[in-house]
Amino acid sequence: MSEQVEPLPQSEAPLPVETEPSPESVTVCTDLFGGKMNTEQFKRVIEAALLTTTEPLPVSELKKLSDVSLDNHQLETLLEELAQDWQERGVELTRVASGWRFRAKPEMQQYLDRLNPQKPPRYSRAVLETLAIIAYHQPVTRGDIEEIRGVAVSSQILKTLEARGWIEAIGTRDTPGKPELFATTKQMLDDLNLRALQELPSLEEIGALLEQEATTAG
Amino acid sequence: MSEQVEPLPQSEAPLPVETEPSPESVTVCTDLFGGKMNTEQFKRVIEAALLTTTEPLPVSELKKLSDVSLDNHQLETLLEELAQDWQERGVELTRVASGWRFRAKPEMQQYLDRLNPQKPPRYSRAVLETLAIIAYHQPVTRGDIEEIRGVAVSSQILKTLEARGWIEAIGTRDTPGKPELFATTKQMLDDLNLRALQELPSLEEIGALLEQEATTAG
Amino acid sequence: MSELQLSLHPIARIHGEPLLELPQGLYIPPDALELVLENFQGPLDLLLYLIRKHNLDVLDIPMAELTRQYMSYIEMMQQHRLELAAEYLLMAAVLIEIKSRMLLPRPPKVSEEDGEDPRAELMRRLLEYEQMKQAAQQLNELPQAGRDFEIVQVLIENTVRERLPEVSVEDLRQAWLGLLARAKLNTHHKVRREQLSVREQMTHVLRCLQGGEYVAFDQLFELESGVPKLVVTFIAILELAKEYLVEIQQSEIFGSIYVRTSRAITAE
Repeated sequence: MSEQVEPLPQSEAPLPVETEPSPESVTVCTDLFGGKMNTEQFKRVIEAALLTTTEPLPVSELKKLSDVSLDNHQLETLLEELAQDWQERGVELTRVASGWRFRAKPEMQQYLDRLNPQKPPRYSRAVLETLAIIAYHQPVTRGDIEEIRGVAVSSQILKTLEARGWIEAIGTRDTPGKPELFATTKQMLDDLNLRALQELPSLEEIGALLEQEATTAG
Repeated sequence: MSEQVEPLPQSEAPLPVETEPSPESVTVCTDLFGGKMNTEQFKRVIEAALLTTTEPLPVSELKKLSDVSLDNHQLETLLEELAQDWQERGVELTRVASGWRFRAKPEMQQYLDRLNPQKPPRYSRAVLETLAIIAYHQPVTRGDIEEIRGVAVSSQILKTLEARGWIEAIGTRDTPGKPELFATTKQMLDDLNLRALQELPSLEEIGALLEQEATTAG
Repeated sequence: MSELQLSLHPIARIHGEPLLELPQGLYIPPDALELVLENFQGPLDLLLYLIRKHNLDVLDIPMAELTRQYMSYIEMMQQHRLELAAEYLLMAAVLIEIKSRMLLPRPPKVSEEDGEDPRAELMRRLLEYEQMKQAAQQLNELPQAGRDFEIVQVLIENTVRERLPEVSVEDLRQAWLGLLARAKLNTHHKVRREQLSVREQMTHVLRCLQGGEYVAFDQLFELESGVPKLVVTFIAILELAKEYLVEIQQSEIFGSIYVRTSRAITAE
């Protein structure tokens, strides 16, 4: 353990990440690191440092990783090579305002989401009731909804459902004010995994349930 | 070679990490993923997931990343291949008590310390001895620990270990006072990069070490 | 270096360090001695140190010698006004007791209990503690996350996609139940199961008429979807007319029937 003089074992087989190294960079770096560390080994160190830090690392910090003094240009050439090595992976090396850092590619998000199932947000009761009324009574106007709910329906609620693509105005009722008529969309059926509205629980069932409750309560 | 259907989009340059893929794994995975995702792509997904998570990921979690159902054996084969791909790097994929995770190799630490000179505090002998007694004699009560150490164990010591997530009370002993029983956690094994308690130095080894010391001292 | 070693390693491992010798002509800085004394983890630790330092056999402890050594350390600790845990004094009593028991002549008839070596319990404790002390050191030598190696963590930017609430059929059912429970609309809005398909079809017909133009009556029917669907469509159109949502026109007898969304003409 204690006799390790060299920072990294020299006897290793060529590192597998090594893409065709540009002759220039090799020359630069055998000079740079002398017998101590070759370019690939130094890349491994930078890589390890960047992979273990979520904060971006500025070039000035990364310089500390080298045993010899490097100028910014040399280091940036190395970083660009490293970014190149990673470009086919799910994680990429990017340069941001305060330095370099690895991040997951956006297209990985859909997979990574499966591992971090944050609790999805929920709609308020007002939104759900409005949706239920539109689903069961369509086409309905805002006035109809308000009559059934017994309270005013804020525009926000309708906007939320419209933005989601679950309801749409399909015409107007021919009464004063020409109120818009709302109906549910195919998208809503798709999202709730239904083939048709009839697959919603029938109101009769729901009514029976409620009556039952009322009689057992009485 | 020619019977491989098409494990990789042919237009792409070979991925830099790719070592010679075993023909077996290729066949398995063209079957597995059909047109959806090939082995290399799936490996990239697993890799991205493991790189972005500090907690070890158990195989059961990693399964969620696949669109087709995989058995543990198939997944573990892939993970071992992935670990193989990484073995020459500064970062390695290891299996610990609660799953798989990437870590920087300990030999990188001398470099990484330059970026982050703040070292976690070393534990006192009292803390370490308490930990050893819990690890090797678990489940134990505070009284048991005190009996072995021959001195009182301060609450601070137990709190330090609990705060680190290395020990936890797992019940009480059915004696007067119902003293709490302490055991070590998976987290402790993870932090020591171990898969199971059996990977701790065995007491026989420790015994041999002691004898050796006694004789050399004489 | 040596000071660092001292604070990191158990004292008993530093064999023959002059620093640890009793004051026999050699000057020990008082604070260094204090550091040494404070480093003992308790009486067992001190005893082990003495045993190892003086090359005594744990399995055959010369009690007189060990007790003498132990007492001199206790005195030294007291001189330095170190806070002496009660356990140290208790151990002193134990040692003296063992020593005196060993001086007593053994009873001729050796019953199992009486015959036991008075040192046996002490030996067992010393060995057990020494084992754990060594184990602690081995544990400390294992690489630790954060101290000896870093865990990889790559950023995930989660600004990518906003999560939307999910709604299930059950949610809608509950919402409806809530409405029913609150309101008196039981009788008012009783809708039959079949009527839901009528409602759906009403929406469908209205969508077809969205342009505001007249649409031929028969174009509203999808002949290929079967008789029940045709009936439902027909009822839907009648229902729409009843609710003044569409107007139906036929300009001549047996002529084509046209439907369009209603205009102001039908106002009551």
